[in-house]
Amino acid sequence: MSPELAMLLAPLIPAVAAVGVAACHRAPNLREAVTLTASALLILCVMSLVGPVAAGATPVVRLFETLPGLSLEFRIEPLGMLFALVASCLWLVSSVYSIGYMRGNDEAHQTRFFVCFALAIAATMGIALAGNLITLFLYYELLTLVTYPLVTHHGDDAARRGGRVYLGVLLFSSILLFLPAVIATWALAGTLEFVPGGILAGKVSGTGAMVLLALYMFGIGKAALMPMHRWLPSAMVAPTPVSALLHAVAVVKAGVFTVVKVVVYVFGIHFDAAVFAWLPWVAGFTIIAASLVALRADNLKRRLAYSTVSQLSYIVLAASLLAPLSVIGAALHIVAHAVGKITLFFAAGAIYTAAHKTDVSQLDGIGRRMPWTLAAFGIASLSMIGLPPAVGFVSKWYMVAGALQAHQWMAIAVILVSTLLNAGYFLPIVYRGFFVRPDPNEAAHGEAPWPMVAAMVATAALTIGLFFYADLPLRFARMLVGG
Amino acid sequence: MILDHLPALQVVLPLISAPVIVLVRRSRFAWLMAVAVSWVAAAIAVMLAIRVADAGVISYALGNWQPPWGIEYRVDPLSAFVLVLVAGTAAIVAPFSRISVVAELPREQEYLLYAMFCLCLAGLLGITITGDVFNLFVFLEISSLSTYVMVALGQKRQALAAAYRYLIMGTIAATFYVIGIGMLYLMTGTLNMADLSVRLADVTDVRPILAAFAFITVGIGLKLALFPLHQWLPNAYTFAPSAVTAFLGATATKVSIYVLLRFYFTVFGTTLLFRAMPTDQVLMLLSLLGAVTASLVAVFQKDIKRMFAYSSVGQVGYITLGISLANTSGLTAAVVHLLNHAVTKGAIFILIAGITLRTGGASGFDRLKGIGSRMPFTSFGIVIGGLSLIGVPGTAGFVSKWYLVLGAIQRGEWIVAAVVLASSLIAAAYVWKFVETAYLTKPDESSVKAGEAPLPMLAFAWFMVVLCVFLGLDTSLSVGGARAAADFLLGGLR
Amino acid sequence: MSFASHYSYWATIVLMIAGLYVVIARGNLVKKLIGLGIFQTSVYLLYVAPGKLIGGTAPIIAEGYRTYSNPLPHVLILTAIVVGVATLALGLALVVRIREAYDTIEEDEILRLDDEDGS
Amino acid sequence: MIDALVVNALLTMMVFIVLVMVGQRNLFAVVILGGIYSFLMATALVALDAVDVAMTEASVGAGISTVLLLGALYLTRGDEAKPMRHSTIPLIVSVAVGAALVYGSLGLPAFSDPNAPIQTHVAPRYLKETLSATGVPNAVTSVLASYRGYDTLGETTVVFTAGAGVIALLRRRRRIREDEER
Amino acid sequence: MRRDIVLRVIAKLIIPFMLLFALYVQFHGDFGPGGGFQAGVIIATAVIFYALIFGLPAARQLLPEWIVETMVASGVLVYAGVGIVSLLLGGSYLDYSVLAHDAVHGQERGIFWVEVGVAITVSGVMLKIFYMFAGRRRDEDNG
Repeated sequence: MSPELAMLLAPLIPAVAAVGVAACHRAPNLREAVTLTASALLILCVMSLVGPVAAGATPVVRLFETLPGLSLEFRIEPLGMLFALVASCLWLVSSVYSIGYMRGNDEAHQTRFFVCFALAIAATMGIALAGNLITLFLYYELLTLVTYPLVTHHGDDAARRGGRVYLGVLLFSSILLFLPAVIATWALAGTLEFVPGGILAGKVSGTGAMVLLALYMFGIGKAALMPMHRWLPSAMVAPTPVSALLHAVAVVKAGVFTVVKVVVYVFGIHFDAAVFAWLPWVAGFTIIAASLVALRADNLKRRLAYSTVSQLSYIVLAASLLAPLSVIGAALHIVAHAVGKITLFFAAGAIYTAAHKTDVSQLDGIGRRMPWTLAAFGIASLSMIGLPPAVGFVSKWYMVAGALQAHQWMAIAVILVSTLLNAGYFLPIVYRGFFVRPDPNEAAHGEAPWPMVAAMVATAALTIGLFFYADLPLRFARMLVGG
Repeated sequence: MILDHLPALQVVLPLISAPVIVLVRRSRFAWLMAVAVSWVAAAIAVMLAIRVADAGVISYALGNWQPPWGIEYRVDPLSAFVLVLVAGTAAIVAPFSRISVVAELPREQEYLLYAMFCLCLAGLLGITITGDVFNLFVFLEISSLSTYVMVALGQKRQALAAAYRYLIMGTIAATFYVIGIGMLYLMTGTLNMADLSVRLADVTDVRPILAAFAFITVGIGLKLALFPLHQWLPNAYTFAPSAVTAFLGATATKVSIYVLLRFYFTVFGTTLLFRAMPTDQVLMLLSLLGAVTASLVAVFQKDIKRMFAYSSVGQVGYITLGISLANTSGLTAAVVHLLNHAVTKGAIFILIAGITLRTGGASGFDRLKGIGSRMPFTSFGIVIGGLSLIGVPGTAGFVSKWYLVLGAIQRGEWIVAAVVLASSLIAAAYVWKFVETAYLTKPDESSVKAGEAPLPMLAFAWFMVVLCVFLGLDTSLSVGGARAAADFLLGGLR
Repeated sequence: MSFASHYSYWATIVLMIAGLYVVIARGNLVKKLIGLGIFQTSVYLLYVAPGKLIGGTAPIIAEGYRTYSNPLPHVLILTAIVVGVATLALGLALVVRIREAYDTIEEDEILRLDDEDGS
Repeated sequence: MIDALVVNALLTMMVFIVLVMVGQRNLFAVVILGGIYSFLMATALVALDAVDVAMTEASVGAGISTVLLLGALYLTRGDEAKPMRHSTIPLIVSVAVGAALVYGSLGLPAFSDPNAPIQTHVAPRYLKETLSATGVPNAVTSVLASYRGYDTLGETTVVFTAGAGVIALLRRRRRIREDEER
Repeated sequence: MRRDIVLRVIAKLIIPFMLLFALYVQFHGDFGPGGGFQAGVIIATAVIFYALIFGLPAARQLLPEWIVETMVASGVLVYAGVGIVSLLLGGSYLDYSVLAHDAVHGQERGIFWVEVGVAITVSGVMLKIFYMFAGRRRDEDNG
């Protein structure tokens, strides 16, 4: 398979799968088979790209001219490769998990769920492979829209409210801030291609550049830089697999991916550092503030949501330092956080399915009944905190190294403090689950359905595995900064 | 040989078909005639557009009297663009119209509605193609009178009041226009647009010209529903028969905007107006006010037809905003949005026609609860159309908004760019009102029970929905045509 | 320019304003149409009066005359008159129907009834 | 000069009649006044050499329009107009329109100026060649039917539109059924 | 009013003259004031006059609705048809010069026919509108 064909197929496979799923709405087993087959195919398809990209190729596919001089275009480069790999692998895992979850909880509208899930993956692939900013923006907005039905899946008042905030914040930021930034970039640079070294270099400077940067950073609302983070906790009304999708695979990763893309390919890492000087402070503030909120949240999903907000800002922080090592750290953290956070959500969903519990304070002794679940949760927590032997350690290591390289003492302080805070809100859950005695009056229950446990174990294993075999992601991350 | 007479046939064929329909007085024949004529007109329009693209401006002297003594038909890139738009919309609306006309009108009135439809089409095409300012007035009246009748044929009694109001406003508008061209005529002695633009440059006393400009702007502004002259529009669109709303929503205001463009850039020339008067600032302000307030009002409507009618007023604001920017990007945005909005609104109003067919004429939101599962294709089509109104990338509306914002940024009008984008968020608010009603509200006993709209209707509507997405992805034709028209208009200044 | 040379314009303008005022200010639907008629009719003068030449005759070519008034405004205004009566006929037909549907031809009353219908 | 005086006198009378019409509340009286206004207009048009227009205005304005209005009054039984609504905004609008008109009129050519553009451009050719090119001595007829014949086609279509529109609006369903059965 | 014998006699005397006058206006329009539009209005007025004196049913018998409605449409067709004929004879739309061997003669012929078209439509429409308005109250009263 030629790389060009693979790039065309990557967004197409999930889209076709969505049609297939819709067609099979009367036969649930067949429907699930379609999803699983498509996700397996997608992994093969993305894998076939690894070789050429690792060899330094950047194949291009140009579809049609959307605006004069601006085509809908796919072009794969190391960062996109990394993102596509993560998203495609996690689609398979989360599909398995979702099947267990949706059936275990007797959810309604399952077909619609899987259709939108597949479409979200299609949009994510589009983002990962986008060859220019306009293509990226198109898929970015598409992702917002196709995930809306997932967020409002339950269709009740709470879902409607959550959906409004979700859509409101994401549309507000992207239309009012991100889009003018894109148009201004086009007006300034005359191109929107992703060029190593950036397209804005020498085109804009000083206050103008700072405003443009701010438009991008706050406009990419999916990266959840405060105050654009409000959609994330609101989206928690969705079923847990959706939260996993939003937080680990598609939406937030699309956000930080776009941030890194913009920093590396639009501004360029050799851009005037003074323009970026304010950004670490905002990101640092977000990290600390979100961690503090997480610390106080009793609802498990809410705690995870704020943890996500804080983790995303690590990536923004690292990217904003413009140091090669920290950018590598940012790229790695996309992967690390993805596998870690999806495990955490899987665990939260498993607990809800098996024990119908949603709050941290209810989790006394849960580890005795659901050892696999809580073990996976523990491993993922380590990754979030940044301790070995989990992959989170690797990415944090690079970030700190980058901060040292750039003499950003504030960034180092933020990372250290937040590590403590992370430990502060994750470890008590693990402790409570394994070591506090459960309430004896509770109904007995075991693990969640096997597909869920299997998916969770797989991602937990990946979290550890990537610590020991970090070569591949590291290779791509290094290529990103021309190393 | 016949190809040389295409400009005349473009208008005359629909014009002749109306009396033929009245002679025959059979509703099925009338419908077939309307369909045939609109398809032929669309084919002629496309042929004309191709010829203009190949060989430049076409001038056709009616009665073989050379302009400025006789009446001239003139097809240039802009008018060709609008001709295709109008005739194309008619060709799409006419075939399915029978379904909703049969349901909404008494049998004896059906053939008259088709006659009016043909007259309206002839009028709109005549306005677009003519190169004579007084001939424009005549065809303006043909299209206006037929429109009043079509609106009045709506089912509810409010249709009558809406038609009356439209008649009063429309006649004031036309009279303003006549006053304006009267002054131009007194100062130049000619009625031919091309001749006018030449002779206006030599006029020394500009006071009558400025007054004429003001009268023409207000007159046409009334017709195109420029804020705050838009009051006739919402009721007219809401209570007209559904097929009529679909046709008018896509074409009527667009043709008026074309007239405005024609006068601003061909007849007057920006040198005279944009220097002598703060036209651009005034128009810009009104456009922005219109875009924002109309969209806000739309959010609070209880009736979906009315909501999208107000949305039309807001969208017209974008187009006039593009005109007021008076640079290539802005004009391109204006012209391309003529098409993009026509396609979008055409699709939406056809789908709403499908809904009212099933509800027996009602279009209140309380009847639409849970319609997403009852009429999935209809609802989803409206959602896609709505996304285009918001300007989501991948839809036609995005392309227009892109050029509009680009034009504003190129002029350094950052606030304008911000307001445009903010108003599209308001559009999101009213579109989402439909989404929540259709998908996130449980149906109750008042909501519609019936199933999907008839297939032909869906087919034509979805053709436009797909077109709406296509025009958002591949813009070589739409933006290409609009760009040519914009360059032509701006080139006409030098 | 003198007062006399522009008197015809200004008389015309007064007629226009009066007509327009009746259209906007009056609530009776028939009276509105009458006002509209005055407004339209006054425009005739704007076109025809300047076409007149002192000492000229109607533009019908005949022996013994050399100066003719301008025929073009006459043609235009003929069209305008026809348009005016066509509009009036339609407007009155609408008024008749409105009267049957609402049992009134006062605009305020109609607006009130529309509100009751809950449009 | 006599022409100008006649015209101006007629115009002044028309202004008076219209002002009376504005204040008058009896619709019947207004319609009759409207008829008189049209007659004065027709007379003024004769004085302005526009005989064709005058003839049309007399038959349409004073004739058809009056008949139509009376018919409509009869059908609507609308004999009494309500008191005026508060009329500041309409007044402001009308005066603003008037101001724009006056401003524009200041630059218009003077009455009966033989060098005005309308007397020197386009129109002279009609007068010069109407007989030789169309064989019709009445320049109004030749311009109407030939030079600008297309306008007149449009005009006829406008009349047709109004006719068909009135049929559409006023036709009774019941009677038409019978028509079709016949 | 219908029983007033004087009126009836006068009407019977006047109406032919009105029609004659209409024809004069129609065909003398080339040389003096007048033309299709004015002639059409006069023809309609004559019939309306007839209807006022002898009653609407009598007028409807004289000139039935379907004829009037046909007139409404056919006048426009005559006018537009002249244009089509000139197209077919190789000229521009409404170029009368091609209607006869000699251009001036063609012009005269064209002007004649379009004026006829105007007269037919105008008289038809005016009559139709009158019938519609006059017939309305009667229908309402009948039920």
